[in-house]
Amino acid sequence: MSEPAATERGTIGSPADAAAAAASPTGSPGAAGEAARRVRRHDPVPLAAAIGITVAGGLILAAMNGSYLGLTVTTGVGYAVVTVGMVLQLGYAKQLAFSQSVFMGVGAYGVGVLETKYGFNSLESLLAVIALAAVASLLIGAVVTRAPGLALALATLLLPLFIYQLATYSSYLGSFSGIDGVLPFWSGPDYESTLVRTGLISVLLLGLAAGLVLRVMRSGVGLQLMAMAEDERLGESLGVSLRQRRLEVFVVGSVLAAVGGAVLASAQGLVTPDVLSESAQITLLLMLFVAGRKSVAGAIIGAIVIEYLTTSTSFISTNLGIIEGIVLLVVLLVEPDGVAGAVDRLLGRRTDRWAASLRSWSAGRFRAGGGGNGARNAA
Amino acid sequence: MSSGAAALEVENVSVSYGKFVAVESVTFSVGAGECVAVIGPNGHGKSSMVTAVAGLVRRGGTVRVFGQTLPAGSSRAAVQAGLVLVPERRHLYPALTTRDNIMLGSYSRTRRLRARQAWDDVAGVIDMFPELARLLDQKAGTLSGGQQQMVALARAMAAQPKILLLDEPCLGLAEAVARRVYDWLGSMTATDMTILLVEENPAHAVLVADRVVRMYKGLVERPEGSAA
Amino acid sequence: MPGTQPDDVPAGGPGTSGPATGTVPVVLACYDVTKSYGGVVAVDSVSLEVPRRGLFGLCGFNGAGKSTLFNLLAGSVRADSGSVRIDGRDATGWSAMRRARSGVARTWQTVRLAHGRTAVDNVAAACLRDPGQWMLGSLWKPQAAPARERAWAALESLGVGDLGGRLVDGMTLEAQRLTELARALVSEPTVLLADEPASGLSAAQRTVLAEALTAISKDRAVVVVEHDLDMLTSISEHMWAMVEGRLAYSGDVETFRSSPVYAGLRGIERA
Amino acid sequence: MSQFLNLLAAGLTSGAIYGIFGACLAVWFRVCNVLNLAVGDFAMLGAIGTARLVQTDHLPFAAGIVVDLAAIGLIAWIFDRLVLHFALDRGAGAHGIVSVFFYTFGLSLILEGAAKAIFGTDVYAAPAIWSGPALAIADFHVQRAGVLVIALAIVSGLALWAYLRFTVSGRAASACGESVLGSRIVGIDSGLFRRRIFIVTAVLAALFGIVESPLTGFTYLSGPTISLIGVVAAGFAAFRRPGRAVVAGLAIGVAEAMLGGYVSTTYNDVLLYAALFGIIILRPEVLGLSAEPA
Repeated sequence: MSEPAATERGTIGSPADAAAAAASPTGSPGAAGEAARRVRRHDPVPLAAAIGITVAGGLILAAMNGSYLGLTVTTGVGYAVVTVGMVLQLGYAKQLAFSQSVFMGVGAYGVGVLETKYGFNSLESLLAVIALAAVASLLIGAVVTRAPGLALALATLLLPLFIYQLATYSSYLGSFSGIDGVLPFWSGPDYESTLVRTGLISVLLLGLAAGLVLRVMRSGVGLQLMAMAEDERLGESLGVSLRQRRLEVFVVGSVLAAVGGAVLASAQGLVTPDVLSESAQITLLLMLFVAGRKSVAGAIIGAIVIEYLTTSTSFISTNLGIIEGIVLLVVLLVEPDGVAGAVDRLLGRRTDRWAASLRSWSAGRFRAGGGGNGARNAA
Repeated sequence: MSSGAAALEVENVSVSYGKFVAVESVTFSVGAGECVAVIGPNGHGKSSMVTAVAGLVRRGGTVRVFGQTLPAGSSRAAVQAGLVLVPERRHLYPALTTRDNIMLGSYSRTRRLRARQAWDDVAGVIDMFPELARLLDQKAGTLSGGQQQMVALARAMAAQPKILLLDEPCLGLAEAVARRVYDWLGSMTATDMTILLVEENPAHAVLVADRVVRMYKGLVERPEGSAA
Repeated sequence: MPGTQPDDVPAGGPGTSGPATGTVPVVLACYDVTKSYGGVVAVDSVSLEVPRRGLFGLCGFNGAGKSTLFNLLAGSVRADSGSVRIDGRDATGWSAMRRARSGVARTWQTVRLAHGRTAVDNVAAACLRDPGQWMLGSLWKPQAAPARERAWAALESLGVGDLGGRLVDGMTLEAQRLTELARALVSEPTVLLADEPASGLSAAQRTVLAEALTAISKDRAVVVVEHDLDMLTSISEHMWAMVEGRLAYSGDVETFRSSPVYAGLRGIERA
Repeated sequence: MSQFLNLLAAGLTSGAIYGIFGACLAVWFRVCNVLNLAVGDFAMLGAIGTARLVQTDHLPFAAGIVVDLAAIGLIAWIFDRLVLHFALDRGAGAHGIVSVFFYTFGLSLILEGAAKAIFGTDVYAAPAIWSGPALAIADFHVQRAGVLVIALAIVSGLALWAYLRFTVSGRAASACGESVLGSRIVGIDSGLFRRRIFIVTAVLAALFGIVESPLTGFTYLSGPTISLIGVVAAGFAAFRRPGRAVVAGLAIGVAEAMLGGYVSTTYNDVLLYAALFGIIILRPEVLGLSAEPA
């Protein structure tokens, strides 16, 4: 069966070959094909990432020795757990849900309430919060993920608005002042050591989160997510259960957001309604987009660096909005895959994005304006 | 067909997307009233060349219409000079009615404010495509592929072109519909319309073309004068 | 359209249209399916049966309802009335996902590939051994490596094994179409519904595609929608033709060539 | 009864604001498939800018309005030239669903940050255009500014609807959103339409901010919430129909007021948002987004 096609190989490659070969650092197609054909059975990346993050993060926090900077980094790690979940949810699966700040609040308020009102210890409360977030996101997700893309976005944009108000009205949740006295993950003899130990646990949680997300993205399920993110009807026709995958992605994103919230509360020792607010959601989105919405490493670095910049430098924290806005626009215009995309490009791992427009033109399929959504000129 | 003064002159036109050169340097001309077909395999720059001539993508080189040089990258100037493109895959406005789709063809020269009046100016176009008369109030997106192609042609005619550029007008059409398109094209060659036709299938092209230009790897391979 | 009364339809069975199946079992069938969009009837009580093996052509004018019929068969659109059977089971209420898992694969008129990914990843997405695996399960049984191996094999069987590691974005249209074909075949479907697979391809490329389609129809059913009647009639064993939402012809290729529907599609006036 | 009427008047006033923002969003989305999440911030700048020009810089009220609106038009123009032009005309940067939300989201952040830096965190209100006590008919009271807002909303909603419905220019604008290439081949400059309508809707939103501000006052943070309700109102009009967006906005406003009057003054917003959330999730078809693909 391969015989007839083999003789026609010349017509298959034709002119885009030149572009692909020029753009692709892997060199000649034949050699690249042979090399890539050796499918690796075991994927070491997720485990290596998990261990690497835990060890490197632990060493860094230990070196900071409970200083104010250490607190900032630990808080950043909390945000990073959330943004790592967002890489899977928004970046990879393209699920337009803006509910992460709400689940961050579930995590933070969850540990706060359980520890201050019901005497849970920090491990119990963390596990309880994970279970709570899983159940809550299953229930909410079962309803929410049925809605088509833009409706989901619209609905989840409203969610932070009224959950925030509910929290501020609720005396049970401490109204505007929130809940004080959240336990650290692992207390030590003094403040500094407590902070370092809590930081170590936080970094471990981040490592686990990153490993989990990488493992999912690089698995067969990840391939299914890739197909359905490109085109839901395509995914369906390949036997992907859209409902199941949407729900799973929503739950993973939400549970990681809750874990991140628990880290924040434990590091700071308190919860305020701010974690639930729109501005928290905005900060999360910035952390994700600036560093690269498809890159786990980018999301972690983005979260920690932005958290550091917003808390440590007075110039930036006073002019936060303008700077965030400008940075976001520059990133979107110049390098949509964020800093991680720029790094990839510098290292030559990314092909020229013009290859995409070339393909559109040569295949003559610039979007036929079906419905007009996203109808744009390919040039 | 007489090929007197050149209606369309294309000189050293090049198109690139980033590092990739889609059209290297193309030079040819089309005489007034002539019908020239550009043939060649897919992905060798035919569409890029013709969309560049129509001012839709950035290009290098010169395009002259009846001696007047067109500014690069301005489709509006091209339309006003009488150069109108019927693009591959038609690019209609699916949520607008057939009537509006055709009426907007006259956009660059209409001085009317109200859509109804602007329509009255171009209603005559429908005579050329009688099958569209009963579809005027239907949304263009709900039409069949063949009907959509007719709307695309009618929209181009509403612009009162002097030079018509057609990019793969029969792609994805049933054979009888393709025949209908080519019958219409044949009737247009009998007028003084200048036509530049991009066609992947040489058998179709020779039905109407006075002359064939072949593009290969972004270059015009060998301009040949073959009578149809 | 002259002479296309439903009476012209040679029926393969009572109330159905399909090749004289004999002992070959039917894998995919629809009975009296109807679908209308806002008053316009796209598919009008069409019945047909697809046997286990062979290549079957479906032709008709643009807007005759061919793509809608494919959507109804593959489950991406629900019929207003009528029933669909897959392997003898009633599949009328099945989702597109369930039909795909039951062996109905399809391609579309326009290329649908995940951008920025390699051909092999695109193909591998279609061939997980356990497509309904829970996301948690993918943590200890990731499935990706065996799926990629099958994807390489599928690409090689179509003679485009060297494309596997390349990004789909830079490929030619033909390479993209062959990647899509590999993706449709890699799940070992019992039926392949190919919607205008040759659209936009040159004559030489069509030949390659036609040979590939013929080869894969040796051990499964392949239904091809195509406007190129020369190509379609040369590779098909059986032809269906749709006119204005109805099945206007069902029969062998020779009879089709002399039928009024064929003349109409070719734009030939009948004597 | 009079309570009902008073609530209705209050609801229509805030609803008019939501509705007109929804209309501004819808008409622009129709042209370029981008949601203007900064529409509330333009209103905020209109109100605060005018208040500042009149109260601190002692400009005459009319001059203050003109200067302020001109400045806002200029901001919109600059944003379009610097960002949207490259993103949408030149094909640079992020594509697809990202461009629907995030460019204007960035603008919104910048405008809020700038307003905070320039005007501080105080509450501002522009002077009333039509000053005087509330109009009263028996027990029924309605603020003069409210009457102006409702009237202006209805007039501009009708104007936008008629523009799209009857004029060649309106059809051309719709064509841009349907197919950029399709509009360019007939000589429609899609970038020009996007820019013009962006500026017009920004200035319109600012005008509404000025007219409405005597009622509620504005701070630098007032923008996002109104934008969001505007997005929801536009959402109920499939993001494309300004006339329907005004109606949806009025309905949301009335619902909010009624919830506040008859159910709970504390939880009225919570209930409103929850109800909108429920409608969107449970009956997404009311949005008119999920049309069957052709």
